[in-house]
Amino acid sequence: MSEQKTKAAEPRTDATDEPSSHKSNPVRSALRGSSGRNLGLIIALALLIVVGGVTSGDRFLNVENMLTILRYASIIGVVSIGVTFVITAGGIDLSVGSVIGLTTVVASLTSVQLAATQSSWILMVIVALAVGAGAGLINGVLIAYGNVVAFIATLAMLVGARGLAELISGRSTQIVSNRDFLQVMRSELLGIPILIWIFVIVAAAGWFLLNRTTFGRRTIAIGGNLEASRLAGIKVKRHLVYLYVLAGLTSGIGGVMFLGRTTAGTSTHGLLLELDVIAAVVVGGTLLIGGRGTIMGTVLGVLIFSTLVNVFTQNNLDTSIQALARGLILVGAVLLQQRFAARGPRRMKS
Amino acid sequence: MSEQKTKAAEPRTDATDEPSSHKSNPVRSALRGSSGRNLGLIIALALLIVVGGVTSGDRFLNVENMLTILRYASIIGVVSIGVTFVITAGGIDLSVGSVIGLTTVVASLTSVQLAATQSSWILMVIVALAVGAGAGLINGVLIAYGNVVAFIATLAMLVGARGLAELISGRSTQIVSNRDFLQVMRSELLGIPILIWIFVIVAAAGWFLLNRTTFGRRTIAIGGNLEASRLAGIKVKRHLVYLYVLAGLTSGIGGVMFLGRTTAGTSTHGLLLELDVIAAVVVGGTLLIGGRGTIMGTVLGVLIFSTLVNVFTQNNLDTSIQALARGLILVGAVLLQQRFAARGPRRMKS
Amino acid sequence: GSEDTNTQPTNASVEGNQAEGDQVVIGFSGPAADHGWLGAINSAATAAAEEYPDVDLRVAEGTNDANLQISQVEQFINDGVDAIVLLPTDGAALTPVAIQAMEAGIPVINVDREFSSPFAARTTVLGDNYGMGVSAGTYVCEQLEGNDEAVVAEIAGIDSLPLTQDRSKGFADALESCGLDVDNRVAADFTVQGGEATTSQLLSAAPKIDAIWNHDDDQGVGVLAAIDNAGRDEFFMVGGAGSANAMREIESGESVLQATVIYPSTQAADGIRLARLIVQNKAMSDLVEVEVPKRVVLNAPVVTSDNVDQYLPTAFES
Amino acid sequence: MTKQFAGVQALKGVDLQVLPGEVHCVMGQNGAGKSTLIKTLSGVHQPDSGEIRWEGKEISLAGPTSALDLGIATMYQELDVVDGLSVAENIFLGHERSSGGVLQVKKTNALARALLKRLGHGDLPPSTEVGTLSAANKQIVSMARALSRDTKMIIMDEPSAILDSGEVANLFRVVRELTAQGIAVVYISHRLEEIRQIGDRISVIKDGRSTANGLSVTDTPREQLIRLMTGRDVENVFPVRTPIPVDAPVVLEVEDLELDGHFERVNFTVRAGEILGFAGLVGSKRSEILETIYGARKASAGKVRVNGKPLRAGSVNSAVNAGIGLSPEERKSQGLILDEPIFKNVTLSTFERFARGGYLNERAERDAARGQITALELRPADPDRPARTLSGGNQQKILLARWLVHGTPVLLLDEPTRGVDVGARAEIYALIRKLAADGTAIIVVSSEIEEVLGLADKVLVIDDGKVLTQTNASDIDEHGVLDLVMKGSAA
Ligand SMILES: Nc1ncnc2c1ncn2[C@@H]1O[C@H](COP(=O)(O)OP(=O)(O)OP(=O)(O)O)[C@@H](O)[C@H]1O
Ligand SMILES: Nc1ncnc2c1ncn2[C@@H]1O[C@H](COP(=O)(O)OP(=O)(O)OP(=O)(O)O)[C@@H](O)[C@H]1O
Ligand SMILES: [Mg+2]
Ligand SMILES: [Mg+2]
Repeated sequence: MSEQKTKAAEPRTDATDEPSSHKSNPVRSALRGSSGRNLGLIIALALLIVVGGVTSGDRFLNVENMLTILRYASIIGVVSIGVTFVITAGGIDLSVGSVIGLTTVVASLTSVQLAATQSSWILMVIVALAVGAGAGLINGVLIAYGNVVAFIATLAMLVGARGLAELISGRSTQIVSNRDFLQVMRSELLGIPILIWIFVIVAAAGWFLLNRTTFGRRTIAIGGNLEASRLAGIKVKRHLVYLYVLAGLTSGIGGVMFLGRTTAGTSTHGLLLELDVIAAVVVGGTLLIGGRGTIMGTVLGVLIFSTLVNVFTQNNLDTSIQALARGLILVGAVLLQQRFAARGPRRMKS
Repeated sequence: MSEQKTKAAEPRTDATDEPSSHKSNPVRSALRGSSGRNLGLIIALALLIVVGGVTSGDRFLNVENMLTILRYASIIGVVSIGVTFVITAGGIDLSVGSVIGLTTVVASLTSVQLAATQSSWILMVIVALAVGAGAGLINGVLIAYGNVVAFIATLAMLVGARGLAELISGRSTQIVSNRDFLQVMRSELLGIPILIWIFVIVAAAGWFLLNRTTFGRRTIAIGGNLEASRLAGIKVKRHLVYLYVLAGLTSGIGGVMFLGRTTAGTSTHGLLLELDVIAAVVVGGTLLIGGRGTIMGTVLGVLIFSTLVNVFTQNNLDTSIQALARGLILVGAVLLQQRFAARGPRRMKS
Repeated sequence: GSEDTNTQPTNASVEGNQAEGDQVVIGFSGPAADHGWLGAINSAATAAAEEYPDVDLRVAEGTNDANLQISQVEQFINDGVDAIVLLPTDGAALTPVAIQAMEAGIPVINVDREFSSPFAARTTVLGDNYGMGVSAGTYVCEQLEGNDEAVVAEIAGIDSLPLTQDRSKGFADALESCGLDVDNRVAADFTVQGGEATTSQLLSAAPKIDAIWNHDDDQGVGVLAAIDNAGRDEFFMVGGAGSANAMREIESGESVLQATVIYPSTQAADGIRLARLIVQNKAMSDLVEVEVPKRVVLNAPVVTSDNVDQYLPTAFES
Repeated sequence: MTKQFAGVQALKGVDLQVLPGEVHCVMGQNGAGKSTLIKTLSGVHQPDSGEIRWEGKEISLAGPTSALDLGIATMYQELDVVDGLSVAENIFLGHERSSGGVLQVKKTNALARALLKRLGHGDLPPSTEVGTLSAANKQIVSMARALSRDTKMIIMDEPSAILDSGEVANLFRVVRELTAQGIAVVYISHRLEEIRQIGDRISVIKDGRSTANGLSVTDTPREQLIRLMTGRDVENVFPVRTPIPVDAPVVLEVEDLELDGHFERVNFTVRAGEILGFAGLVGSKRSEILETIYGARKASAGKVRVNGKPLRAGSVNSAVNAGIGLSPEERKSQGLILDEPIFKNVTLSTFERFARGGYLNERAERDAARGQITALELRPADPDRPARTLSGGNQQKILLARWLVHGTPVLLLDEPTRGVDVGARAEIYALIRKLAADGTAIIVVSSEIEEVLGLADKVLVIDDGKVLTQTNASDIDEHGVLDLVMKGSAA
């Protein structure tokens, strides 16, 4: 992708802004780089909210509607966190949408539901997570050990998992009948729906994992310079497998959320979700060539798209105009983010 | 993408195979590398054809059926050639499918058709090409001068162009009534339909452009090392714009072919075509990170997928199993190609 | 078997039509089964073929790409199948190749999305999309009678499909006749996820609703989930297509879903039966006509709790 | 501790024995196989035959991890840092300080700071992103990484190539500390003086074969070493300066050039046939000045003129068209397309010339490249070899060849002899001199002050983006330069 250019050329431009000030400012270094980018996203989000408020007034600016936006964002959000890791390491996962479909189908199979009723609804969750992780494992092994390009391996999984899901479900929609499961998935905690909590927890865990653990450091290192990481003694292949399993796992969680939210498992769940997910991750500021990843950015990216959809619906826009506007806003958000990415550090200095 | 790894690690393995044989053998150097890869693809294609022949016999192995495969391949093929250039330079174009839809809609507008009837059907072709090139120009300028990541810029175009096409056509299918145009598009030359000729010509021109001209050299150089190309005095930004215009132009040609083949213009033409196109290009052996591109590989990639679809239909497979099989074959083809890419040079030596 | 010596139309009877005739090879091609109704179309078509030992069905991979579908039909023509049942991704786009098949002497049965030329199909089997909208609108009018301020919402399917446009037009026309209009309209994509996602947004945008028409019962699973999630029940809902799930909801009497308008998922199955008859030179048994009619438009009846037990057995499990 | 080793393709039979606590220098021409040898020792490559013994036991190194586990740490020739991570994170990459997988940021930073201090770079903040550092500082980071491990042997592949004399002194201090602790150091360098200063024993490799093993540094004369490496005698002296004709026109004029945050008000002129040298410490912004002249960075003020015609600021193309060539500092990331053949790399800025109406004449291109390959004695001399497979010194020659084919009247050379062996170095010096004699105006930047002084006619002493002085090269010596710089920094 043409970020190569950006990568090769940009650091120098960035550098102009912070020459050789060798003092270690903790605040500055904590905010390092990403702050400026996130600022752009926050402004884009704020603009959207203002537009929503102006065009739809109270109908838009009320707690219920905010929860609607967040509920909608939660599934895409959870999966985006997993994919952020993969992309940060320089990979890609196109299969998350299909894998979600597959997990919902398998977890809502009559036999699984029966077993879950007899034991505990947790079983359905475990099945979904296992299917997701299993698909991720296949992706990871193909990519790391089979040397299949990630784009192709996960494209194959995209096609294959969807086919398998159709085959297993016989293309029919399987209704979830486990009342305990549905009740839990629809419950609230402190007035906030459980789906949103899951998103919050996964995002927080993802942030911690990426920024505060060796796992995260290695992920960034592999994305930044795979060969150097290998030379430094990192088991690169094994780590890549972990990453795709992680993405598969978040797809599994997404599948569970789908089951709870739609009360049904079907092979069409998650159709084209990968595009939304990748768009959110990239708009968030994670580099497609790897080496830089931001969970905060991804969360903001997801929120921007969800708010956008909400504003469109509030205004009863024609779907074609929605598509057109979405394209423009996508570009606009990235331009805005880039403006601030370039400016951010300079501001910090003063 | 994780080909970074491949790029960083693979060439070393390649190199061990041809240690210090310092003689410059023109045949060997002409075949170097890509031959091995193409060999893998040719074997994959041959295997498919054998499978088709064995399972469907004469129904598969007859001229009419081969022409059916080629006619189907031709549209994807033409667009894939354009996209091969973009990917070779390290970019990506996700918008080709949508742009095709847009070009068919604009070229089949009543006003355009009316004007075309009064002057010449060539007008419709020109309009389609102009719309395609225009969309490519927007992509290119955004990417090269706006510094928007190619993935996002063309994703925005994917969404936006489809919306615009729906808006312009009012979501209805516009019938092409220009008889001269339809007649030309359905004519044959030496017993071969014009659509296939267009594919052959575009592929040949693409091969020449990539391998024999300064334009191609620049494309490969930029994909190989953008910064080094810039420092060597190549006008990188301008060239990037040309590349996206080229991809847009091939989408325009694809649009014209769609119009001829379906006698209708609609915003749904080319839906998800980008996935087929990128898969064909990548399976063909063009590196997603840029720096290596092969037109022959792309053509073989397109033919493999088209033959696959044909064999599936011949064998009356359940559609879900088809999806599953397609995923497996996708991975298989890449593994095969990689095997031969590594072995190729060694064979050549003996 | 098309070179059967019996060129005279048979005087059709149910038994005669059921009786095994010459082997008939039928090619079937339809859009990708990316939503429940289309999945049901495929399953019903395969099931119909299995009923007859004399039918050999070839099913091409479902696709939304006109280019690929054309190629599939070309393959059927090359293979010299006896008939082609075609549910085109786009009626106009598949017209030329259908004409080509007809010219090659292969009868084409056009299902659901209509060709742009009368010469492209031997017989056309259509659901009544406009009629569906009218039925739904009429039912809504009846229920809301006297309430001129009523808020009516519509959850459409894929906006770019002519069938969605027809349904919406029928709905709007019917509402107009009783002085109502559509206040909020969203388009899902015929999938459960799309239904759920758009409906939760819709409910948020419209704090009070009196009636909803949802075009498709498969996306309806998601729509109902969203309504449940939001805890809303101040309105009633009318479905579309007529899935077994939806009918069970109606039967239960506890759901906001009070009615659904049938859009038969057995169209392709009908197409296959008709193709067999046409190839075997048989006619439809309860018609006096000696040939299969040129055009069959299926009715779009409204199913409510009153008549649901009548429709449930033939409803499709989406 | 013994190691015996023979036979990867690039190595046709190499023996090496390293003793604890010694500095063992490995020498050889570019492409002799030094880097390949050390890569086999650190588990990156697997030998095809031969054996490696470690503390008496035969071992096999499955990958970098097994070497690291044994206590063999390596600083590779190519910079092996990750740009997106901080200094401290890079240092502890692969063996992060953590408790239960959670990073101990404070501890990591403290340890990193201590390590950097030991390397004489206490001023480099551990939390800085490595991508913003200069190549020299990246080298420091890579060195700190090797030291951060609990090692018994450290391999350094040309660690000093991008360091200035002060840095090298630091490095030597650290090496002595290490050997005092009984740690073995394998040291690769092309600078013979360094080897004299630091080395205990020397092994020489020529064309993948050992030609000498464990020679004592003190007992082996310089000439013998050179002969062992090259098979001939090389006079490693700078070529005599040819006097520049008085009427030689000014080709390059730089007037009040500025780049915000980097350097200010740089003024000088270079005449045809003149060699101008930039002397200064690492980080003095010499590279930035060259890149700005070349248009790779957009000047915030000032003018550059070639033959009187002003260049468009920030346009490489305008500089190239006006006749400036730049051989950049980081040849891998800025100079070469590694997977393309040598000849295409050579003609990267001239291939248009070999085309008619856009149609490339590859034969002519290859011939032109071959001419330069022969002239520069580039090895292997196969124009179709991918640039990636060349040794570092030979890759450097490709960049020179590029501009020689172009024939620009102005050449900007940023570290032209980095990593180049003694033999080739002399050739490059002679070549630069010859180009000057033919009327090319040349600017040379090098971190070896001796090289700048020996090669250039005129010298600019630069410190932190300021030109301290401009003088004839014959009027100043190494101490003079260092004194100026020290004073400049103190002020
Ligand atoms: N990956 C590779 N593939 C093929 N040949 C290689 C590869 N790496 C090195 N070589 C070849 O092996 C030989 C030895 O290279 P090596 O890098 O070990 O030289 P070196 O002694 O380190 O040279 P320098 O002083 O220039 O660094 C050279 O001929 C080089 O072209
Ligand atoms: N890409 C960059 N981003 C940020 N700072 C940089 C970058 N490159 C160099 N610097 C900083 O600019 C200063 C000058 O570095 P530069 O490499 O240009 O110096 P130099 O005089 O050319 O030294 P050298 O001898 O290493 O070439 C250093 O302090 C370095 O930290
Ligand atoms: Mg080396
Ligand atoms: Mg420098």
